[in-house]
This record gives sequence, structure tokens and C-alpha cells, in this order.
Amino acid sequence: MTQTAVSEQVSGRSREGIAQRLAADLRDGFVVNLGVGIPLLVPKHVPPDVEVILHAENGVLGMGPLAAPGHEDPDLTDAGKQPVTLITGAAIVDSAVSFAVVRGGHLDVTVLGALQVSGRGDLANWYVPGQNPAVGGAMDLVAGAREVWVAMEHVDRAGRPKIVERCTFPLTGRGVVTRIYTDLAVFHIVTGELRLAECAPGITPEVIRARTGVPFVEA
Amino acid sequence: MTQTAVSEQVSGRSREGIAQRLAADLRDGFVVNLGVGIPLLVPKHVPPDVEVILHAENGVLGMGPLAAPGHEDPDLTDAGKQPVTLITGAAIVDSAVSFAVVRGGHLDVTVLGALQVSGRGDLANWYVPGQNPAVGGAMDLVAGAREVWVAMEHVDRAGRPKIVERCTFPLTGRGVVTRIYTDLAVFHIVTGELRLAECAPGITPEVIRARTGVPFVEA
Amino acid sequence: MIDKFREDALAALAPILSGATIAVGGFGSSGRPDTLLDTLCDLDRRDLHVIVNNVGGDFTGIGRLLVEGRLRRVTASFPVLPDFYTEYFAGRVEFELIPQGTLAERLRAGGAGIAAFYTPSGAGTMLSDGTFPLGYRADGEVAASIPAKEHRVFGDREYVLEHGIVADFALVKAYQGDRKGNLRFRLSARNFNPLAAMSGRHTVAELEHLVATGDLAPDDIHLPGVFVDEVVLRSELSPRMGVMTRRSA
Amino acid sequence: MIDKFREDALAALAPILSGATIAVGGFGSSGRPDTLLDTLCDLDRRDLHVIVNNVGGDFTGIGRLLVEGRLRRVTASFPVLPDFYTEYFAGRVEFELIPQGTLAERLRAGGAGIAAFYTPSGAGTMLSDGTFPLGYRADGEVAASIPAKEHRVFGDREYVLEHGIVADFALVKAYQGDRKGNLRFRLSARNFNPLAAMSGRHTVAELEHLVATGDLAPDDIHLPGVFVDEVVLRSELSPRMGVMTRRSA
Repeated sequence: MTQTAVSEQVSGRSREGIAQRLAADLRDGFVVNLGVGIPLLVPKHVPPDVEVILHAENGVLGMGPLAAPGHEDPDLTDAGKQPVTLITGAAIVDSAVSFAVVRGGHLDVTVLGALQVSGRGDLANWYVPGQNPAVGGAMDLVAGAREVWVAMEHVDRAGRPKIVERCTFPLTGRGVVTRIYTDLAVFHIVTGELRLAECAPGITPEVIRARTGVPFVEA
Repeated sequence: MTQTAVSEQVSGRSREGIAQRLAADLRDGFVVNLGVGIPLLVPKHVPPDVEVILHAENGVLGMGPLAAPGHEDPDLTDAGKQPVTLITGAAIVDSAVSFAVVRGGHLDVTVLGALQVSGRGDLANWYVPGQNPAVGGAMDLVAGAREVWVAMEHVDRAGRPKIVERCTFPLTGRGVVTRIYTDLAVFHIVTGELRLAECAPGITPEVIRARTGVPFVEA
Repeated sequence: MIDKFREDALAALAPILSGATIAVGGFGSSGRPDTLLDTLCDLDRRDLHVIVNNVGGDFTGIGRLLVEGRLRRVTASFPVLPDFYTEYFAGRVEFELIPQGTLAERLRAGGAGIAAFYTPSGAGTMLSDGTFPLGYRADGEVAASIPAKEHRVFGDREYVLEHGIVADFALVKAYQGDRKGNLRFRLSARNFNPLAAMSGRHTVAELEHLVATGDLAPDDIHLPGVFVDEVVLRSELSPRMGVMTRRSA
Repeated sequence: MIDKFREDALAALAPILSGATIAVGGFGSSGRPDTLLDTLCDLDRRDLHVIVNNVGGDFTGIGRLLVEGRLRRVTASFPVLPDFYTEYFAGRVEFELIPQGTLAERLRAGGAGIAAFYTPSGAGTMLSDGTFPLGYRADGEVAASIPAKEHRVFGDREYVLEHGIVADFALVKAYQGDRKGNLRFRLSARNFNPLAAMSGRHTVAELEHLVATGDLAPDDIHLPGVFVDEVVLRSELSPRMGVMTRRSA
């Protein structure tokens, strides 16, 4: 099933709104890794009674906010090489242990952006052919985390669906995504089935269906 | 080639003498693991200008002598669970890193006792059928150390050769032994060939040949 | 708020049911989680598969689990306790004997999401060729052997395929720990403890000292709290150093 | 006496010949051994195969080796530097792209005597199916691809076989070190440094601070000296923190 872009504008959640909706699903004690883009907006929306441990691929467990200007420590960065801080009770490990956390199932959730997600949970988010290839920890994160949550705009800049029947970009992992949070909806993917869990306020399933490249079940 | 016991007594090196002869071949900076028996006698014979780092399987790098009575620390033992001490500059690692040292080729020599050694360097030293089986780190040590040196009596208590054509006891490793130090001789095993490197003082190759269960080359 | 400290060790171990697989830290009595093992005995579970380097030299720790008849299988490199062998040869407990470095690496691999790995240790020996008895029948015949392991040549050497161990539970002992589960060990009592903790789906650590969160500097933590689910205090009644009777290889 | 301290970094690196394989620690500029990499440039070696997480974001470190045309192949997860890709697409350097966790685990495995291991990372992707270009010809055609990797199912999951990396040399950076080669790292500058050090047949560490033997307590040493062959002091002239321009995944 292919689908062309829908040009009609709808007003769903903002990027902050997507992050906030996702943050509401984080549970106390979760160990969480955040990718670039909307995922990086999640920490400020975590409810006050929920404590999550932020993991960075370069060996930080218990990452705090970015370092204030003038207080950067070149020996303390996140996976994007930005100077960060630590929370009380943080721990440092080497890169092998950092990925032991990831692959060994000790990471509860990784929140990632996506180029495309298939209805079966295949994820493409590491490489746009023609650009410069680099993978970082993306393939380890999707293979290892207990849950892979995608936070993204529902359609791309040209209005084309990013939730598709089959990813056309190179895959990061097969059948790995368990939830998708977009401006329009929340989906759960359960044993290969895409389920609409929730519509954003003011958004109908029909609006979502018109902007989604693969059929879904209304749960 | 089988061989019966030779009853005639010869007077070669003592157990201390074997350890002393072996210790003379240790080079400055060697990382060394010592098995039970004669190998444990080696440290006191290391020449004063030679510094070796003693490794114990339970994660000690830089082991010193046994703890003096009254100064035992239950959190500091050797691989035989005896209370030991540390040298200045010692380091503690977990068991996985301890065996990374061993298997990764970072251990220069392991000195072990043996039930039998074949002329090709097969070693049997972990299990006497009929007794209680246990292996500890023996198989990792022989597979991983750069060199495996055996320190033992030339013949068993019944006078039977312990250097044999083919080990009849279960193997610890195949083709792993590089040197054998006994009361009568020093052998090197080079690409599967057993070479008599040295006779103990007063011992002739004929005496050794009569007590060795496999032919050897006089180097 | 994350607070992994539990006053009640019995409650912390209650999720362990009969039949569970349990990785246990310690090397002999050094770093052995005696309080947790005693508590497990009090819980009265049976049919346990314990993965541990030594059964021990006395009737504390795993030795107590053994003599109370709670063990279905032991995976170990050096059991020590003579009674263990009596039970093994009588067909009352299975014995998966593996090299000590393989044990450490299998625990780490399981905890690190590595399904299997090739090690040179034990290649071409009776611990990898399918001839070592895993268990006996009551009449003394071999009931089953440790299955033959895949051998494969890389470069000019032969290696054996060994599988990562993911244990249902892990019981470990640490010197210091905080309420986030961050642990520090002391000297050679570290040994298998961090690896067993990584291997466990649910890991409980017994502490000599509970310290305030933040007291352990980030660079000084031996095992981060993400690998630990609950921490309890070591009981003063637990034996600190058991009597060991034999020297291991 | 064991004394691994060398006044002269150039002499310490002299055994590295053209064609060598070199594992390098660091994550971006954090923990990158700049003094050693600069010294390697001064040594004027060519045809090097460097294993490192990032080529870097500027022309220091690996970036300098690259722009000076010293690299035959880079094994990395996230090169960053645009000039690296220019050289790659022009057929002047090979690029073995692997997942970051696979890179860390391959270095550790090589250092630990593990020939190969099965990881789920990258299974069923173009980094394991033989389609990713390892190198290009001058005319822009693909000269060779990263060979397809063995896939194997354990349980209900698919895994990829990855090989341990034993590098001829390793260059790492530590915060503190002693003359026995014992090292301590600081915060996230630890990253790949202990793993690269384990992987090297001959490992040279660059220290911010040389401390007296015994100043590092046995429980506080992040990497024991057995993995380190020589230590040198970091030059004050080395850049402490390069300019990074993109965020990695």
C-alpha cells in the first residue's frame, strides 16, 4: 500500500507536546536512552514523582542537564559530545559496559527519532543514502533496549507518511519498535500488529489514517 | 612406546632446586600465574634484579607473600583461598577481567604442576578419574598464557615416567606446554618436538632417557 | 524516587520460586552473599539451579543449600565440598563443570546481551567433547552428559562455543552500596560478584555498608545500579570467612 | 624493576611501522590521546589501519592522520569529519562501519582472547548483509564491500557473528597512571580507552598525571598495568577539547 502526501494541514501536538505525552508514559526507575531531536525534549516533561536514569552511550549512567556556560568539563559529555552534568548517584562505565547495559536488557526504553517506521516495527533512522553514513549506537540501542519508542512528526516535510508498510531507507533494526508517539497519535506495536492507542486532542482516526502508510487496528 | 618404571634411584634437583632453576628463566616484567605444588616455591627464588607480577585467578595482579598470622584479611586471598598480601602497585580486577588477562595473551607464563605431559606438549593436570572432578582455571591458563611451563618430579611415585607419548589422564589442553622443569632435566617443546635443553648437575641424557616415556632430541 | 534498599531480606527474595536459576557471586567464602543464601534457605525453595564458582568448603552458603537438598543443578568450576560429590555421584544433583574463565565470561556475556562466544579454554577436552557426566542415576550409571560443544578454528587455533548465561536471579555481596544500587567491592571479594549481578534478570545485593547516595564518586563505582534491583544489609550473624579445606587449581 | 614510563613519546611509538593496525581510545575529543597521535604524525608512518569510534570533528587526532594521508582503513561507528567522507568516496581510505557497541565489544573480545561472539546489533541490516561499501575506486564505483556476516538464531532472536580485534598497537589516554602502567580515567573520558588498551599487543598510554606507584589504591585502578606497555606524559600543547560539529546517534 503506497500513499501520497496529504496537503491539508492539521493541528496536532507540538514537538514539546509529543515529548510531554511520551514522558507521561515513563515509569519510576526506568533507565532511558534518548536520541537526538524530539527525544532530547523529554527530560523536562518527566513528571515530578517519576525518577528516570538517563544513559548515554559513552558510559554515563545518571546524566543531568547540559552544563551551564563556563562550567563545561571536557571530560564529561553526552553521546553528542555536548558538555553535560551528573545527577547525585551517577556512575561512569567504559564503552563495553555501557553497551552491556544496552544489549543485556538493562535499558528499559530507548527513545529515538525515525526516518521511517513500518507497521511491523522495522525502524530506519541511521542513514539517508547519498548522505554520509554513520551509525553510532543506534543499532545496539534498537537491538538491546527492552522497548524502542519512536518520537517523531507523523509525516515528513513533504507531507509523506513516515509510518509505512515497508521502510525504503536502510534498516536500523527489524521488528524493534514497540511504540510511536507523533503529533497526531500514539501507536503500540504488539506482536507485529500496529495498533492506534490514542488520538491527539482534536484528531480523528480518519485524519490519522489518511496520513499513515499502512493499515492499523483501532485498539 | 611404553616404558616401565626404573627402580634405580638418581639424585637430581630437589623440589626447591626445580623451582630455583625455573625462576632463573623468568624475565623482568613477566606476568606470572603459579599453580599448586612446586610452582608455589618459585617466588622466593626469583633473582633480585627481576620483578615479576604474580596473577591469581580470583582477580589479584601483584600478589605478595602469604599474610602473616593475625594479619589475614578475609577479602584478600589467592586462588587457593589462602590469605595473601599485595605488593605496592597491585591492582584488583573482577573474574572476567582476570581471565581476559589470561586468555588475551597478557600472561607471560603460567607455571603448573602436571600428572602427565606428552612429547607434543599435551598436558593432563586437572582430573584423576575416580577422584572428585574440578577444573578451576587450569584450562583457561593453558589455553591463554603465552607460555606454559610445567614444574614437576620427572617420574611419579611409582617411578613411572610422567613425560609420555600420549597422556592417559584426561587432557587440560592439547599442545600447550612449552617447557618442562624436573629434578633431572629442562625440556623445551618447540613446534611439537621435545628437546632436552639441559641436564641437572650430575645427570646424563641416558639417565633421563631411561625415565622418559617418549623420545626426545638433544638440543 | 528510586530506592532499592529493603529492610527485609526475606521479602526481597520472595520472588525466587522453586525451579529458579540463580547466579551467585563469591570465590570460596570471599565475597559470598551469606545472608542472602541463608535467607534463601529460610524461604524453603527447592529444585534450584545455582551458578557459582565454588560450592564452598563447609555447610554455609551453597553448602547449606546442598545439604538441605534444595539444588537440582550446580554450574561451577571447583565445587570443593566433598558432600557435593557424594550427592552428585548418587544422582541427587547435576554438575555442569566448566572452566573458571568460561564461567566468568558466560555470566558477563549473558548480562551483556552476547548470546554466545568462542573461547579457546577447554577445546579438545572432556569438558567439551560430550563425555563429562552431567548427572548419574541412583544405580551409579551416567544419566546424561554435558552435551558436546561446537568447535571451530579461527586463525590457527581451536575454539569452543560457549553460551551466555541469563540467570533468573542473582545474589551478590558488596562492600558498599547506595540506595540507587551502585556497588563497590573490596579487594579480591570482588571476583564473580559484578558478573553474577550482570547476569541476573533480578539482582539482589547484600551490603556490608549502606552509604548515602553520592558518597560513591561516579568514577569509583565498580558496578552501576542499573544492574542491581534490590540491596539489603548483611547480617552480623553471617560467617565472614568459612573454613576452606582444599586448594583449587 | 618494572618502569614503563618513557620521557620520549617519539621513542615509545617508534616500533609502530607503516601498515600497522592501531586501536585508539577516545570519544570525540574526550579521552583522545592527542599527544600520541601528534607524535605518530611526526613519525611519518603510512598505510595505517585505525580502529576508533570517531575520526573527530577537526584536524587534530585521527583527523590529522587522515588529512596527512596516513590512513589505509578506518574502523569506526561515527566518523563525523566531512573530509573523511571525501577521502572515502574518492577511494583513498577504506571505511569499515560497525555499530558502536560492536566496536567496544570487539576490542574487549580481542583483548580477552575471545575469537568471536554473537551480538544482536546490526542483524538483518546493510552493515551485516554484505552491501555496505568498504571502499571505492577512484572512478566512484564500489571496489569492495564489508563481507556479509554470519547470522544465527539463538532462542527466538537473530544474532550476528563479530570477531575480536587484536590490534598491533593501542594508543590511549588516561587521567592518572603509575610506572607499573596502572591507569585511572576521569568521567566520560574513560569510554573506549580501557578496551583499546586491552586490544593492543603493544599499548602506549598518555597520562595527564604520572603518580607514584602505590598512590592508586588496588580497588581504584580502572585498568591494571598488565594491559599497558609504556606510559608517556601528555604534552601541554595538545588540544584538550576539539570543536565538534555534529551530534552522533
